[in-house]
Amino acid sequence: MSGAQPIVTSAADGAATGSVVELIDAVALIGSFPALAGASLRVERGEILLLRGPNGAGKTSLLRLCAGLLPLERGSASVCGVDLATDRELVRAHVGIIGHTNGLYHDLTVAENVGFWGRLSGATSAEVHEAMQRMGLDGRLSGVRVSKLSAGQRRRTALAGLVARRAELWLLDEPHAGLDADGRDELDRVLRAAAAAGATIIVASHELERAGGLATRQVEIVAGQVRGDLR
Amino acid sequence: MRSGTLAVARAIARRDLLVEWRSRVVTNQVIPFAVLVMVMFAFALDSDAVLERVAPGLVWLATIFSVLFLTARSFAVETADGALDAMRSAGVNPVAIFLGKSVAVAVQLLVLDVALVVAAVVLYRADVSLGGGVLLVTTILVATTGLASVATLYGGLAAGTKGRETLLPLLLLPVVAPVLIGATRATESAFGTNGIAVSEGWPWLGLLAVFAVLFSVVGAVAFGPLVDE
Amino acid sequence: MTASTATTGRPDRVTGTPFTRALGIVTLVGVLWLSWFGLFVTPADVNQGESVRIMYAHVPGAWLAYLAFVVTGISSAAYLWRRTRSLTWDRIAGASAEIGVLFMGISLVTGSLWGRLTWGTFWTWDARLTTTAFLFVTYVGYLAVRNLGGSHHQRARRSAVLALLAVLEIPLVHFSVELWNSLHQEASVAGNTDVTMDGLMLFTLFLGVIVFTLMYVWLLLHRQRALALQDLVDDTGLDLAIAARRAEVG
Amino acid sequence: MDDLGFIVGSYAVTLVAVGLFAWSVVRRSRRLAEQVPPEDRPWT
Repeated sequence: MSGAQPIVTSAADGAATGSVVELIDAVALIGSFPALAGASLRVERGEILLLRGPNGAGKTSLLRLCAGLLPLERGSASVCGVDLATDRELVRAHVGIIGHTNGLYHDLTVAENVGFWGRLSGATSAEVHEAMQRMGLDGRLSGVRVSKLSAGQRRRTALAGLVARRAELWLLDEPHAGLDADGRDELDRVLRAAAAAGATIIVASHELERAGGLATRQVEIVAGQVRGDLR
Repeated sequence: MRSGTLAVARAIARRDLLVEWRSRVVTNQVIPFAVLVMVMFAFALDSDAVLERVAPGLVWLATIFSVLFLTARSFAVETADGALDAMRSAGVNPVAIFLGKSVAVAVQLLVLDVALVVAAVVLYRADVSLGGGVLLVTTILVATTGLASVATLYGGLAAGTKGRETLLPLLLLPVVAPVLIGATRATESAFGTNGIAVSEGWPWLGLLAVFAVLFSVVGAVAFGPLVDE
Repeated sequence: MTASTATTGRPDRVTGTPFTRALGIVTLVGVLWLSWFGLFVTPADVNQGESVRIMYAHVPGAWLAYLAFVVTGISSAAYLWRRTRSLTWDRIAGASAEIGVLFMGISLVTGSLWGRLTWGTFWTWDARLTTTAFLFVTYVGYLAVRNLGGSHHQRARRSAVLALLAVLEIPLVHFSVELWNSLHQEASVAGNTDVTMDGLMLFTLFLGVIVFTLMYVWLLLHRQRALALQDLVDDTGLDLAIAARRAEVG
Repeated sequence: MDDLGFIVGSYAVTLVAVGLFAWSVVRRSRRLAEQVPPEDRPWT
């Protein structure tokens, strides 16, 4: 599935090793506040990385930076082989982010939403169907409007959109929030399957007992810096 | 791997219209609002002769007020659950977003204009001949294209900001003055208001066409930098 | 914080330079000279009577407003062009637009006072007047967008694009208003006041343009400095904020 | 005479408006200048 993605290698940094994310001393601003104050992080393909840390530590900003939504103010950052300092827009094709919002159209059905996101990336209807199947959204749920769904079902719909878009790097902000126990188990299953299929996943969460079991590695983020990773 | 700009634009326009078809906000709220404005004009002006004379202007005034609501609605759908952010983070070409949303706004405006012209005929005794009808349809098509383009452009800029309800009219109303002028004059000839001949209306279409082409092209280029952070 | 000290020359808060100070003095002298000539020395006009005196303040003001918007357009283009990209251009554009709105607001007021005396009405739907009013609103909108926030370059890019859109919009609005106006010949009183000015009147008008240009340059320099200081204060704030954040980790 | 008020008024409006603007700009930049060391000020 990810074989179609060319891995752009740059001789200057460690991209040749296959790192999906490489941040060195990255600084990013929210307004004039340095939400990231020199964060360094390396993530390899297929990892499920858990970002831990208190509220306001910079978890969300790190995800938004990797998604190309937040400009890199200082330092260097490369995601999926794209240099964020110069080509921030290019990274977006490789990355899917689900933050506090799901990016759904509430008046449309599950199938229409997933289909729309699939169509944007040129996915066939078979691929869209497969994505919905993997999220357990085929059958009765597919024809229900998003406004009538539970929080967990919405989250799954958004995830199906990521699958349909064939995102390489998934950036998930508190994905377990608002899900019941069954929903959480299901989400974990889905994420493990996606990672097994070649996607790289970064999960920001402070529900450690839940997300900790899922993750292949954990790092802590404190005061806009990553602790316990490289350098 | 990524779809072409036009295909994406078509997907966006289709999705916008589907949202409207499902929610009926424009059908059930904006169009009644526009017609209500026409009725209120009748109360305020209180004279058949005056109404007949100013009917074309009122049609386009009501259209321009409604464009504000239509555009606000079009972007409220995108920002309600972060879909605009999601589209940007999905690397969707801003040109495609602009074209798709403009087309959807234009289609809804067309429906609105038909309702307003019917209202003018019924309420203000406007009269349309066959030749006038051709002129009227052309005017509506061209003026609507221009209006939808500028409205989408500035609507996108205002979408994420605080105070968007007041920012959009402030930015949009001065720009659409040429459309108000051109479309009103053309419609006057189509209605034969004050004995103006149909042939006198066609030159105004040149102005409307220049406006439409200019803002469609420039809007497609400027939308990205205006909306993106 | 101690605002009570009104001493202007304290070295730590000086924002003038010898050049702007000299320019300011020249401008002040020019304003006095212009007022004296405009109000007392020049004769009354044959057609307009005494009201022609308003013209010495109105015409240069309106002219400067247009010049200010031209400067905004040019510096916006300079910002957008990659090779000359600099926040200085953005600040010049913003400062100039602000001054332009000020001058345009003033000349709308003085113009309507003059119109009341000469035409007997504060406002007519003359093409130039109408375009000016639209222009005024357009740049008020531009200033509103400048204040939306975001990073410096975000602000700069957004407002530069908007300024270029305004440059595009103005001829279109003007052309359409003119077409519209040509239908209503009876309304255009403006074209008929064929003023034959004598030498002194012409000189005073010319003086007005020079004085207003000096005023504009002075205001532009100072406003631009204020904006630069604001951006600098934001940036130093950032350095401190990063250091403070890093220090949180023991 | 009516005219006199209008004529003097238009000069007064112009000068007062420009004066107020200039004053507010200078006051604002003085306050900002206190926070910026002299060598960093862009025009020096």
